[in-house]
Amino acid sequence: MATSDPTVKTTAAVDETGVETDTILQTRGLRKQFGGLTATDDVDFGIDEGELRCLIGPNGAGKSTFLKLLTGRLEPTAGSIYYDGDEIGHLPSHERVSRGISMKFQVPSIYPDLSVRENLRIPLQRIADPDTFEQRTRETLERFHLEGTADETAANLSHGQQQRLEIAMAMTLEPTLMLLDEPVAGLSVEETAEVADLLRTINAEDDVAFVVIEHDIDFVETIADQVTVLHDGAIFREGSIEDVRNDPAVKRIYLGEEE
Amino acid sequence: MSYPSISRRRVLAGGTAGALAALGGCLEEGGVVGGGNGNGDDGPTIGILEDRSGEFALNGTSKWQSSLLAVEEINENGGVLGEEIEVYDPDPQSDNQRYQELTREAINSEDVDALWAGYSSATREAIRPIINDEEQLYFYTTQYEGGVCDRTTFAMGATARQQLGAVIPYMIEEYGPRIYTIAADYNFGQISGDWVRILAEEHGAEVLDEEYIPLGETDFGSTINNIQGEDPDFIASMLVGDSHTNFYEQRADTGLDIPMASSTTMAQGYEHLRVEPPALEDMYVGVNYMQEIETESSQEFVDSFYEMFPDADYLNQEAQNNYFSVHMWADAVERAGTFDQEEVIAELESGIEVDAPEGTIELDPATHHMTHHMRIGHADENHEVTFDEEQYIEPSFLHEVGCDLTSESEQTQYEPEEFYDAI
Amino acid sequence: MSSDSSASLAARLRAPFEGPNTIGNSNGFWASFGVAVLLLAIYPVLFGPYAAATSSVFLVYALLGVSLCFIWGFCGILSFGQVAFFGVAGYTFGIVAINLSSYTGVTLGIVAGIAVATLFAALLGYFMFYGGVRDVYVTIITLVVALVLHTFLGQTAGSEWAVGEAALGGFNGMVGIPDLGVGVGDVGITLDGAMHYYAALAALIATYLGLRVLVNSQFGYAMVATREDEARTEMFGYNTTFIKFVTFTIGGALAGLSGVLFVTWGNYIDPSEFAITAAAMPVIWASIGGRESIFGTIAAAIAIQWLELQLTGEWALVIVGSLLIIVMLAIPKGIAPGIRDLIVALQTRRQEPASDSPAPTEEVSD
Amino acid sequence: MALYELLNLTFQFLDSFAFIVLATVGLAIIFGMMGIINLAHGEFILVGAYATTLSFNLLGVPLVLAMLVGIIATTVYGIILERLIIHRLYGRLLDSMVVTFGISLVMIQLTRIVFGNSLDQIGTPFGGISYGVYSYSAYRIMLAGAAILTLAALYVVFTRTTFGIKARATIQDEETARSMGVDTDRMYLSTFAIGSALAGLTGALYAPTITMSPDLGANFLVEAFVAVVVGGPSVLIGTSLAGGFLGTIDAIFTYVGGTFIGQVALLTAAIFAIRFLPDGITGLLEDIRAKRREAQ
Amino acid sequence: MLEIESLGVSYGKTPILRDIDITVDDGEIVGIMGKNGVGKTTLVKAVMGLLEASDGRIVFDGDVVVDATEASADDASNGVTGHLATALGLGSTAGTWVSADERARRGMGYIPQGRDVFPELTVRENLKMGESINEDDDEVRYEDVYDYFPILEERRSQEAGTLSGGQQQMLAIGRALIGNPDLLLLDEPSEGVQPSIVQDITRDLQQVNRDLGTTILFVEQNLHVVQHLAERCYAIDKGTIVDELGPDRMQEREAVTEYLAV
Repeated sequence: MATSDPTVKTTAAVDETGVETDTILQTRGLRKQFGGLTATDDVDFGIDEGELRCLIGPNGAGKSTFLKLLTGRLEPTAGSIYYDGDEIGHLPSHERVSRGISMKFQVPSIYPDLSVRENLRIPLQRIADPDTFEQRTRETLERFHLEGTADETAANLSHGQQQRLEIAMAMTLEPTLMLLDEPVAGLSVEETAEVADLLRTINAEDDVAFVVIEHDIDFVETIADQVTVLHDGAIFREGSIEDVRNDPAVKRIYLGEEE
Repeated sequence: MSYPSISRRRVLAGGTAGALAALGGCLEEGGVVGGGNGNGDDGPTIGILEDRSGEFALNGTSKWQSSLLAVEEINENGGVLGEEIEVYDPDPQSDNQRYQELTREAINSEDVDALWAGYSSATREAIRPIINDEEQLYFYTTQYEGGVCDRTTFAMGATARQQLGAVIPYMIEEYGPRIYTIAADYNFGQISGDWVRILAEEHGAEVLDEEYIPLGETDFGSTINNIQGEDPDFIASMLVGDSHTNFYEQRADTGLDIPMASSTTMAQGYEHLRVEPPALEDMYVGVNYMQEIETESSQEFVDSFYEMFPDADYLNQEAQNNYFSVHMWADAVERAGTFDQEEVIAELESGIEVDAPEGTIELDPATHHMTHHMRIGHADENHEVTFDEEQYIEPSFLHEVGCDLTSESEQTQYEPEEFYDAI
Repeated sequence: MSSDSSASLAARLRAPFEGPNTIGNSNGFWASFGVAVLLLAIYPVLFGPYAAATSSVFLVYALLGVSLCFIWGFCGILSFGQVAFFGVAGYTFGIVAINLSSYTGVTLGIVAGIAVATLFAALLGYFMFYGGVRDVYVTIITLVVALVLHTFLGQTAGSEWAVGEAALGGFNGMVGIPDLGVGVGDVGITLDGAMHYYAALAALIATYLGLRVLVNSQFGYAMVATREDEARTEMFGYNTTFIKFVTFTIGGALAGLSGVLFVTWGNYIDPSEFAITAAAMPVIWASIGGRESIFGTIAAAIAIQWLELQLTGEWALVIVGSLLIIVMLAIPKGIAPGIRDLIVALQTRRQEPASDSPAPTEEVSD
Repeated sequence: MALYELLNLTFQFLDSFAFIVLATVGLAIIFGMMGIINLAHGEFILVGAYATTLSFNLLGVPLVLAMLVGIIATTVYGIILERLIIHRLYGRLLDSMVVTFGISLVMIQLTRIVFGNSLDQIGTPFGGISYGVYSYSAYRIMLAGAAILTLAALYVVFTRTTFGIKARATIQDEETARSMGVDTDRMYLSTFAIGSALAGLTGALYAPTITMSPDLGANFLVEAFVAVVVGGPSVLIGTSLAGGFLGTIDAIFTYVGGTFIGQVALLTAAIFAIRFLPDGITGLLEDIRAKRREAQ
Repeated sequence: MLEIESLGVSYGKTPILRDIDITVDDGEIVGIMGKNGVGKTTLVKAVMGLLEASDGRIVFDGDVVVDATEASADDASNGVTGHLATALGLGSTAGTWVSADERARRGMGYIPQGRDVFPELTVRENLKMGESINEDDDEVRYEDVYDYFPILEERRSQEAGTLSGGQQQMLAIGRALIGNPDLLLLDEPSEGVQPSIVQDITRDLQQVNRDLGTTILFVEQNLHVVQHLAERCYAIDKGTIVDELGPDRMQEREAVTEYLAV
């Protein structure tokens, strides 16, 4: 199936349903309107298994709306979403999660009044046997550099720890696709590097595909090969980070003049 | 009502564990610390549960006050059987659950020798299972729909049949046979509506339409339009409570000047004093007592009442019923020579007579109701009340349906629809 | 048996009842719980069966309070209409038990009362939660449902409003409701007076312990997660709508159970059970006791109802109302969580003897 | 005859509309703008009604002046209560419900202790309008006019005056408003005072038509709550539309089936309205507006 | 214009800021840079009066607006009775304390983080909010704001919540300017705004400073804004001032990035 926008590169083979075979997620003509405002306009977006894709674009480009359509927080006005070969565009959020899509919000939305242990238990108890909770909690805390925080109230963690806890919680569900909304917003240089490292490790070791919305172009450069630029609700450019960065049109609408 | 296979007094039936039996047995004897069942050395206590707050405070307060007046008079004259009467009188706050709790408290902890309790029928019904279960001597003093035939209950108020029986025929004669009934939408109102129809039939009149208004309704615009559409000779109004009082104001306001017959206004909630005249102009109400009655016995009562409670709002019909029934009970105790409730009941059932403010009246032994002097109170455009006619009316309905508590102890409420074709 | 192993046995016994979702997981708590149960159990022996019969209703109210505490404190759903399920169960029990006047009837009445309340809660919950109604709007719908029942049952006075032998009775209420009992045909046990008290106590304790297990189970965590952040919880694959629906239904069932116990206590029910004043009471108990503490709610329900009964004069309602205002302003989370915080604060202070600034006691007065 | 019956229905509608709007508007301001669920709203109305009646009966002032006294008394009362209690409850929606329930209990009983079980009622002015065999209270129809005027005045205050803009800004973002030089404490106080004044107005206007007893507030509370919720987040438009919608339902069903049917229909309509319009009528309105914009 | 002397701020018992000393002269543009979570927002809010200081003094335009040097941080917030007293609103504040609204009337303008416009007020009503501080002073009126930001005139009767992020930031600045403040406080003006707009906003602020002589104090972690806007800059870390950079060092990328998240 040909995409309407010639700049979209479709590299993968296409099976008889029109969905690319090694593609884990594919949208077709996805559109969302709020009254007169078209927030997402006929988006055909695909991501392969194990890919790490960044989604950038100016404010109001429809990034968050697009992500919400993927998670099921919003119902699309038109179009469809295929995940692992199935149309999931009208499934409620929790069923999409059960199928392997995980999400991390923009603001760290852990449960601030619960302890770290309880926070982890909430996703953990969905997949694991109660006897293994203790051990798996320990392992998770280690992996995400949160040792010694198990009994802290989550609100008392530092900003970076909260971000990591949230990623840890999302990862506990053993997803195949993870959607991250500005995972390093407001983090320090070291913390940002740590998160970048973490994402790359997870991506490599667990074979999880990522869609990352991000503002920090330097961060994007460190983690992603392929970048999709959204503008006015539609896909504006797609390509490698260098191509996009050097594209004059992208500069004009988004990046601004480099000093 | 309660099914025969389970006796209330028996805690255990069928084969149950011995431990429970032992516990039950122990409990039947009363507790270790207190709350015993025996009538110890305490003096006689009567329970006066009358509302001084909540929805029915307006009606309940003077009931409570006149009961205290009666008790004070008795105690000043040396008490009953030489003992001063004590009063257990918490405020039930017009709350039926509270009534239930307080009734149990009165019977079980305070060990009252007689109980006066409640204004509304709903309250009476709420505590009735407890009264009947505990076989407590109980005086219900509100004018009511009638029909209660319980072994230990004495209904002191006039019944719908007595009140409407006085006023409806009078109105048919004075104004004509076309009646429009408006009544509160619950048992009291509906049974009263039934009585209006029965009385209309008996006197060759006709009920054009009936409207039952939910309790708490304040807007009568559509009701007044409906009445105007039918244009009856008079309105039979059995509205109840503060919200319904708005009807009279709205009636005057819209200029609806059809006369009204009632069993519920003025004598209980003194609407003629509270509502700006002429809202109750041409209101005729069947009553056994109002403080405006100018007999000597009435005026004496009014004087001593306001002497004791100078700030009281009004002395209503029910307050008079409380007052005479406390005296009547004391009299019965004196005659029986004991506070034992069974013997006092037997004494009351011997056909006791009492000099009430409304006049000398007698208790009907078979039905535990009073024969009353029924008057028709009429409010003029200035809300001055005059009384046109006086009849001495028996509680005949329960006789007709065969309630005879002297021969058969029952716990029943009879309703007119079971006995009349007019319904 | 060494004291170690008995301690671990106790710990194992306690384990399912404990967790971060309940207040009171210490030895001290369980000891005072035991004392409370013991005191309640010997109360009829100490004060006599009549006192017990009078007090039984406090336990019934406590159970009603628990039904709200469970859904509000643990899942964040404030229902102002728990009395709707309470009342519906009461009327249903009355209808069944009056019509089938035997032990079978009473037993079926209990089952039917709870079942109808549960079903009603399930229907209402489905209607609301699957329709996207949330937060304060749930509160108001449930209140309006109670008020509709109030209006409706208030006018069921006529004989046309009878189900078999059982007249609904309108504003006067339904009379002649039999006592609590269990059995078949003529063989069974009647639970009235002090026995009603024990039945209510047993139901309350069982409910309390059962709910402690539930809120510390996986479902309990899901409830708490839903309360804390619904959107987030959905992102962990939980069907929060379903969780709220189930929680609300369980709450309805518990309110139904207390409704059955209530009508068998007074042998009577009337529409005032659905009025706004009655509807407010569970909310008040849970607020004062602490909505996140089942134990606190129970204690508050019993204490407030007992206090109301003791206050007999015209100032009673003024005092009760003022207490409500003062407690809510001084201890917003309620008394039980307040006490927990206080204990934690005291313990922390003991562990840090350095910061031993004596608590000033006079400063409150201005 | 048919014309007369249509008039009956119209008057009943105006009557219901006025009642619902006036019962609701004070509650709606306090709930919608300040996040306080005031279960003592009925008792604020009580203050207005009692102050009006007492000043009319005892001081013998003209009715209009007595009503003014009623409004002022309620406003002052609201201000005192806000300073003592309510200002501690901002942001605590559900707690505010419990506390105001306590306030309501105290107020009813204190009124009873101080003023007894009833007050003598003021007569309704103006008499009736007659048409055919029918007539309707002129005063109660006039109340519909008062309701509309009240809504219009509020609309002007909240959208056309600096005060209104400041008040709305404070409710949206208190901190930023403060940094813009707005004394936000005073804004909350003023908004609460306006809500109280409106409750007082309702009490004053209905004083000549209702029985004066300490629990008269209960007559208003249910309709007020239902209308607030059905109205939705946009307070003024919501209140007007809810008044119109619920007034129509009440009038028609009362006309067809009597007062009981009217009451049940009102409450049932409310439940369905909340279920199918979770954001109230104004939520629906915004959707429609958005759709129309889309179509253009 | 502004002197901050050994200012300290705590949340409960946790100190957020300690010993902050900052001076801003008339007409200056001063930046405070630091990473996330070091206390930048707390500092701006404390200056504006949205947070209470636990220690130190703030002098604005010659008047003391905060003097908490004598007040002890833990007099009312300690102990059970203290808790109760706080719950009942009986806590007391010692020393001098000028409320935020009064500071605004005395000439502080504030642009909060995250473009906190009033979303349900129209653009015009948002501006009116700013104007209401300084009603008798018409030096800057709507026309001037519209001159800076023509887009706002175009959208004046639209609800502010429907504007884009950049437009909201312009509105927030315009709203502050219309009150003609002597000192403008900005909390991370670049946050959540796309890079091209950040450049515009930087330019506009410099323009305002030149045209109206408005003193500007801002906190920021965006390198571009810090380097291009500030004449002088403080670095803040872990709740305290760790460095002060003059115009020369401001131009060295390394000197600046040391304290930033870039």
